[in-house]
Amino acid sequence: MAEDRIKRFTERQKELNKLSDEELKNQFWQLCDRLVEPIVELARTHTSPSIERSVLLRMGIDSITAHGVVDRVLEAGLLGKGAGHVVLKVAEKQGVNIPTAAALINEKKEILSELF
Amino acid sequence: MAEDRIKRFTERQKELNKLSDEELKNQFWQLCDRLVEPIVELARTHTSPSIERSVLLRMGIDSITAHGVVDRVLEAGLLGKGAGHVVLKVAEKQGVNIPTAAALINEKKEILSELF
Amino acid sequence: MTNTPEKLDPNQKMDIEHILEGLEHYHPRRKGWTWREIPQEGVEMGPFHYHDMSKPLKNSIGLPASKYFDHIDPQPSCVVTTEIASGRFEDDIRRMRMAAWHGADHLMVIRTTGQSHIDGLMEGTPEGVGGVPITRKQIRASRKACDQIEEEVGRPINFHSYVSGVAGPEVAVLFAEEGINGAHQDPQYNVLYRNVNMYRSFVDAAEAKKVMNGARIFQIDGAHNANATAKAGWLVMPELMVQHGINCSFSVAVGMDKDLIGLSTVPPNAPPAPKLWYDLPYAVALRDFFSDFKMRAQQNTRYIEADIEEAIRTHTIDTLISMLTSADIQSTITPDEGRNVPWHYNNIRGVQTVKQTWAALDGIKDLVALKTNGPMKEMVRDLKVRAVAFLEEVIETGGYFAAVEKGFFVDSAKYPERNGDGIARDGKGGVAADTIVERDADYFAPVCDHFGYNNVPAELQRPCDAIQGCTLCKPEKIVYIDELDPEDNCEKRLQETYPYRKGGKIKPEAEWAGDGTILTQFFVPLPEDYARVYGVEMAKKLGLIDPEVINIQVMHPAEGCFVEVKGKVNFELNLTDLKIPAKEIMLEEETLRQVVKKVGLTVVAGTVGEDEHSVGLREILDIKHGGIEKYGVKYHYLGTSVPVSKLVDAAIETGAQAILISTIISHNDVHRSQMKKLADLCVERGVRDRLILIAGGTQVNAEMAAETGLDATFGRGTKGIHVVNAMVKNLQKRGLA
Amino acid sequence: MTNTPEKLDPNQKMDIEHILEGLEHYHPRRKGWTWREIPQEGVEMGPFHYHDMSKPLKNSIGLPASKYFDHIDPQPSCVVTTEIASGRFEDDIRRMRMAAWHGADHLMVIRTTGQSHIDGLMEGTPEGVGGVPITRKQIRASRKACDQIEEEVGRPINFHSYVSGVAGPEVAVLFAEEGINGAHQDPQYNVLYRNVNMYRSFVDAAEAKKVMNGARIFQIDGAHNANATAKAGWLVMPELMVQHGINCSFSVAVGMDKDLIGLSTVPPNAPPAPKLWYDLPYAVALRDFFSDFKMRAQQNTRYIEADIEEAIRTHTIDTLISMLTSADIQSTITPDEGRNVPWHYNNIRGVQTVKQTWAALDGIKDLVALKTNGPMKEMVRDLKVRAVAFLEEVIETGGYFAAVEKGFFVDSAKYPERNGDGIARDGKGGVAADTIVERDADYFAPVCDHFGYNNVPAELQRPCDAIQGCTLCKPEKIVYIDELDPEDNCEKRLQETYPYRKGGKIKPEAEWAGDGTILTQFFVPLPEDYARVYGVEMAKKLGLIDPEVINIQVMHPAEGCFVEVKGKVNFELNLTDLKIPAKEIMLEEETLRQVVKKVGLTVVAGTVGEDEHSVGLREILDIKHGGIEKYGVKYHYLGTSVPVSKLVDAAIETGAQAILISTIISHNDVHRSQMKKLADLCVERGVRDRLILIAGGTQVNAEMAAETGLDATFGRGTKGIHVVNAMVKNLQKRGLA
Repeated sequence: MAEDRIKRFTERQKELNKLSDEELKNQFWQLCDRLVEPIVELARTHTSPSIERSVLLRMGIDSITAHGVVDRVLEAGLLGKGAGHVVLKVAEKQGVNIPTAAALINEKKEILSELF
Repeated sequence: MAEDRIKRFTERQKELNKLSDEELKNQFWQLCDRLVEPIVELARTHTSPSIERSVLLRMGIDSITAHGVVDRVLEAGLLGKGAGHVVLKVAEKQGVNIPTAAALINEKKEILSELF
Repeated sequence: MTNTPEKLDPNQKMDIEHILEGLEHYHPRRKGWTWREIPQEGVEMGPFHYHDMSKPLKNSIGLPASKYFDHIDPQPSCVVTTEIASGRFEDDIRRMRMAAWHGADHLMVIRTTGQSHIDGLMEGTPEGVGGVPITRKQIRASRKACDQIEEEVGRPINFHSYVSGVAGPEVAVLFAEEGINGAHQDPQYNVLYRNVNMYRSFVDAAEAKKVMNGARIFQIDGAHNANATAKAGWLVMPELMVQHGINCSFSVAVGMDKDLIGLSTVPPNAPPAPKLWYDLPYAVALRDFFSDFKMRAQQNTRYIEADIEEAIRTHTIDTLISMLTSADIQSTITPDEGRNVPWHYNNIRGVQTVKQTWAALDGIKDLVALKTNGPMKEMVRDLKVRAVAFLEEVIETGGYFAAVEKGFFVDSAKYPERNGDGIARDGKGGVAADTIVERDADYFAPVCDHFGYNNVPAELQRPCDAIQGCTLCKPEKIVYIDELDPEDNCEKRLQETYPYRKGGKIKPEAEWAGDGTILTQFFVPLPEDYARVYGVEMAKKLGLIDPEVINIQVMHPAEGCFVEVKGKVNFELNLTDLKIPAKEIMLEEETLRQVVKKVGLTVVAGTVGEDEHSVGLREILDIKHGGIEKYGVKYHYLGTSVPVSKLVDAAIETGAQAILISTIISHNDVHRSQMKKLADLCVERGVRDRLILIAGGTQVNAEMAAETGLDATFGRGTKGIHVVNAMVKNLQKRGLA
Repeated sequence: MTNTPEKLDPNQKMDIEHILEGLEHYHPRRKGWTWREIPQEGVEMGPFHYHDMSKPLKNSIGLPASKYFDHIDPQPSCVVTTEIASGRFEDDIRRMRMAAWHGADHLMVIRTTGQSHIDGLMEGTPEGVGGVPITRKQIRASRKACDQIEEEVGRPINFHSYVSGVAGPEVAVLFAEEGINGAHQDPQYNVLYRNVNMYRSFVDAAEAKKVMNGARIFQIDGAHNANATAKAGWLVMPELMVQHGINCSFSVAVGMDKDLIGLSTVPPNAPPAPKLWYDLPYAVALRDFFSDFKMRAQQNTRYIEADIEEAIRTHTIDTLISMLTSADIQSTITPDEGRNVPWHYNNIRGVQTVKQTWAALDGIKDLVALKTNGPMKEMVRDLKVRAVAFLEEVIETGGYFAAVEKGFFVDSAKYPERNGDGIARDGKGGVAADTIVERDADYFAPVCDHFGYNNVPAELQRPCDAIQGCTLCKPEKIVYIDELDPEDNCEKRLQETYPYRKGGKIKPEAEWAGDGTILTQFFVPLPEDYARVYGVEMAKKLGLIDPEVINIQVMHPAEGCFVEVKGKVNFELNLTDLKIPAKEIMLEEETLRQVVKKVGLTVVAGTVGEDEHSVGLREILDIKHGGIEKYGVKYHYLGTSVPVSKLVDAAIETGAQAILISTIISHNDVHRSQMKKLADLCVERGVRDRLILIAGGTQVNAEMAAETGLDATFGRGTKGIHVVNAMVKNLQKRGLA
């Protein structure tokens, strides 16, 4: 295996040495871009507890409440909707403001049922 | 005066800028050699108490005795002969070795009269 | 709201308690990164023209030698970083002020150990370990202090922290809200060095970077950790280029502007290795490939031992490499990092290393050129080829995640060789594994600077219109939490350190106010094992608490060792017990000239004690150096190595009213004996009452006048006017003027 | 007579008393200067190839960081100088040995102040001031010691002193007789800085140089004093070239070989000034003009203040300039020269600055090139033109002596400008004025190496045949004088210091054996004037005698200062009172392997305490780093930041016999608490007796095992075998192997 890798490298080296400095540089960046493409797609289509908490922070919810809310939302299997989305829905449904809605979610999680 | 010097320098500068690096370097060394020539001649034709003491040291005379001898020789106006020369003469005249001759000179300076 | 910061008085300590007041209402007055102002025409300072400097500071402290050059303090064109990590942010703040005065404008606060594994934000100001807990309160207080400090020194300060770990997006939002100017962000760092799950790390990073970009926070990557960790740092260069490339491409792909993206790059090697031979080609290769991005040049830590001087030499060379290539930011490493948590004054030493080297080598690119052929060309090209080949193999292997699982990274061998000691991580493992969730078709996040799929209702202009504005648009919506722990917080700690900050009690400090830590250095004629024991015993004899040998250098296996021992003093002094010599009140220049003229003041001067150093005395005498001549004083300069008796004779002959002697030699106290001799001789000759006797020299101080029987004695930094002032006052005292 | 020096034992102090025995019969075994051996193919050391290094030493001490590189100690291709000036030659000798071990092979002994005005030779070993009296006894003892030291380190040592003042010719003869290898000789120095009569100075110089040449003594000139004395050192460069030129031409004219003639050149400028901008063109111009001569590159002293670090940075840059141009000899300045007489360990620091910079920049000329156009070209040419114009004006003025009388030299302005502060000397004045005598026609000096007119009898082959050989041909004729002063001599001093050298009493030392001097460094949160007073008070509280503040750096006008205070300890310790931890006797590798095999030794390992630094532990574990694996030990590596409990669980599961933890973090003693935690937990789980518990880390030491309840603890520099050794011994102790 190790031998193969070194052999493989020597071939690559031979090929790459044919490139000009400019071409080599372009090659470097094309490969980097190709490498991150699938990762960016993963990020585009997924979210995480931290991302959702960061959304709630931006909605004016304190860090402690935000933490609880995201845990509730996760338990309720609603993270895919967006925790901010959930709080917004609750706020509308209950006719309260965002912080209050967040607090409510922490108090009684039933509030999350039949939201969507 | 100051103005003149600066003016004089500017002229020199103009002249020197015509020289190649190599010529400038040669010029530097020619001037240095010219400068030291008279000094070297001064040194060639003169001696000093230290030089004469250094001669006596090389003749195997200790530093303290050598110091005394040169003082005696100087008083006797014989430094121009060379202190070593003087000691040598005394040694021959008295039939003693060099160190003894040096010691004798310090003991009785009359010994220096009518040496030359 | 706008908030012009309160003005600091350079002669007053910062009032930490006062800074903490009203924090709940504080909001940053500025967001985003600031570069230094660089006059295109260069900078004129003192007698010099500088080619590569930025606008000078309003208030600063120059290098010690600046006294020879009108106290100029040229400021490098690059931003200069210092890393601050006392563990108590209230101590960090004072240190920031010191660092800013010495030329730092990028202040990095290290996080407390383990914060990166905390799944959420921390609040309050608990004490940290190896850094401080990064919290809203800590940031606000620090940023508020920076606002005041930047006004004091006259240059914007970039305040910096870390967006990494499992709470990246929240931390990024916190930083955006609180006006942090720069931050580390590199998902690879989380994966390789913090063992955060790889998928989670990258998904979070996309959001964090988007938020940072929105607040114009400058990003620094984490590749430098690879050579801090590799056994043979100088071999991992191809991989370093790959790590930089991945973070750059990823950052750009998620919407970060290139001018906000910086590479954290360290010259990987250090002497006795042939550093330049490895580090210069690498620096060139890196700058070729990454010409679109900024360079944050860091100094080497991998091979820094306990010796301060060795660290400083290596860091001087690191700075040389930056100047031979380029650096947008020059970071500094405290030279004591190899032996303890950075101490106050070592932050300053680190900054001075850059400031001094930058001045010394100003314009180097106009004087020397990098060779573009020979070994240089070959080595540069070879590094690039290996980096590209590395990438090709990663892709062949199935992409980045697959490569990480196979331990491609942080292997200590030079690619393609492998030592098999790379850091392999499992996609299913690590902190916060299996925590990312796919977004539904109706996923919605009603906030700005959000990355990725977002089903924003069509009628909304901005996503946060759904909530009438997010905190990034309406700072007043930010919720401030003060403290969570009633015991572990800065107010409690400030009460403890109050005596040493405001209570008139004095203790030295190295890390924290009042910790009492000092360092002793000495040579002892013992072999190493004995010297180590002696060091501790000696420190105990001196009464130091917790003595610890922090450095030993063998001077010779048998002849002895140089030893450094730290310890804490077991006493505190009262400010009121310190007797400060009264500051000399200078007479008006005009008065001086009048008296001098009236009495026709004449002095006799010379250097004594077989001392040929005439430059100091000449500066005191000559008009062109602002000497006493400038004030009308006539002088007879007798030259160097003048016998004291000759000076007295001359004074009597010429009817001079004063004798000035100068000597810098202090071996066996010859300076003192010469001074005494002068006084005694004048008494002996019965002229003491007629003559004013003054001595000066580098080893002389004001107190020596009394003990040697002279009228006045002067040390370093004395100017002609001080001497004239002393003579005139003396004449007046004697009723002679 | 031949004399192979006695062999020194690196583990024994040099026996000064023994060196003094039989001096009357000692003669140097070698005369003349020695350059370093430079392998043309370069030097291979550890993993590196060096381009510009000399043959390695047999015994030496590398830089602290050399431990990362197989302890290599590459030696620069240039000769490296250190200046030694304790004032007591018996202390100088010990310092020479230390310096040689750190890479110095050119040892300069500074003369006692004023010796240059003594009209004759000094004898014996009286105590000196700022240096030692240069005498036959002092030279013999020192050269004899150097013979032994050079055998010990494996490289010839060049012993150096000064041929100047009014006894030049005698001193030159003394040096030739006693095997001094290098010396300063420059008649201009006598005239300008020692105020020796100008005619006497040059007449003597001719003789001295002739004698030096005969003994192959390498000559260094004195021009560097001009920029040590000039107010603006960076302006006097044209004059410096003239001074160098005059001494070179004069030396050649009186018969000195060019390869024995060196220029003493100092980069005149220092930061914060743009040093390189002035110093590099000057270095190039000088080397262009003086291509036939050797370069002795000295480091800058003119702008060195009390700060050690600042001096070291500037001297690192000075060394860079030498490497960018050339240096046959690289001299070093002790970084403490700006604040006190050089201390032992600062000689070493100076040498390390060159050694470290030379290694760091090895091969720099293959990587960068000096620009030959633009400002570089212009500045180089301008300096040369000014130098030549200077010479032209001197000649126009009537020659050298006339120019000196008019104060042409050491003027602080840039030629042709004048500040009028040059040093003017009167041909009729100065020390030893009017003492030269014209030689008569029958002048005769019956000795070798005599300069000038000599009326040698025709029948003699050599002048000294007249006396059957002079001392230069017959060393046995040399008359040795021991001591003249029964009180002021080294034997008396050695009696006083006996307790500290051989009597089992221990005191630190900085200048002299047993002087008790130590240095304290600390930060105190006070403004400068208070900090200065506090420094002295604190030192008194510590019981230090004669405390003196030798450096203060303001960190911020109000926040505080860095302070350095020197003082003398008021106590001595007894060697017998020092309890030295017994050196661990290592078991045979074979034994280790057998036991490991027998018990199938397995360990569980990881870093603890939120510590991500895995490199140290990996090196202890991995076979490829010579870790425990190499001796057959199996290990389970659990990674970084592992909870202690997890390690214990794993040990129980896997049936491992030992747990290895590593932590470098020591803030708030987390390292200690983690170790205690491990011990306690094992007791709690009832597995303490089954498990060997070991901890390591940079801040850990052997003593911590006892205090934390572990079986063994290891600090810096630990290798796998140490850990295996500890485990095996422990198993044996427990009867488990």
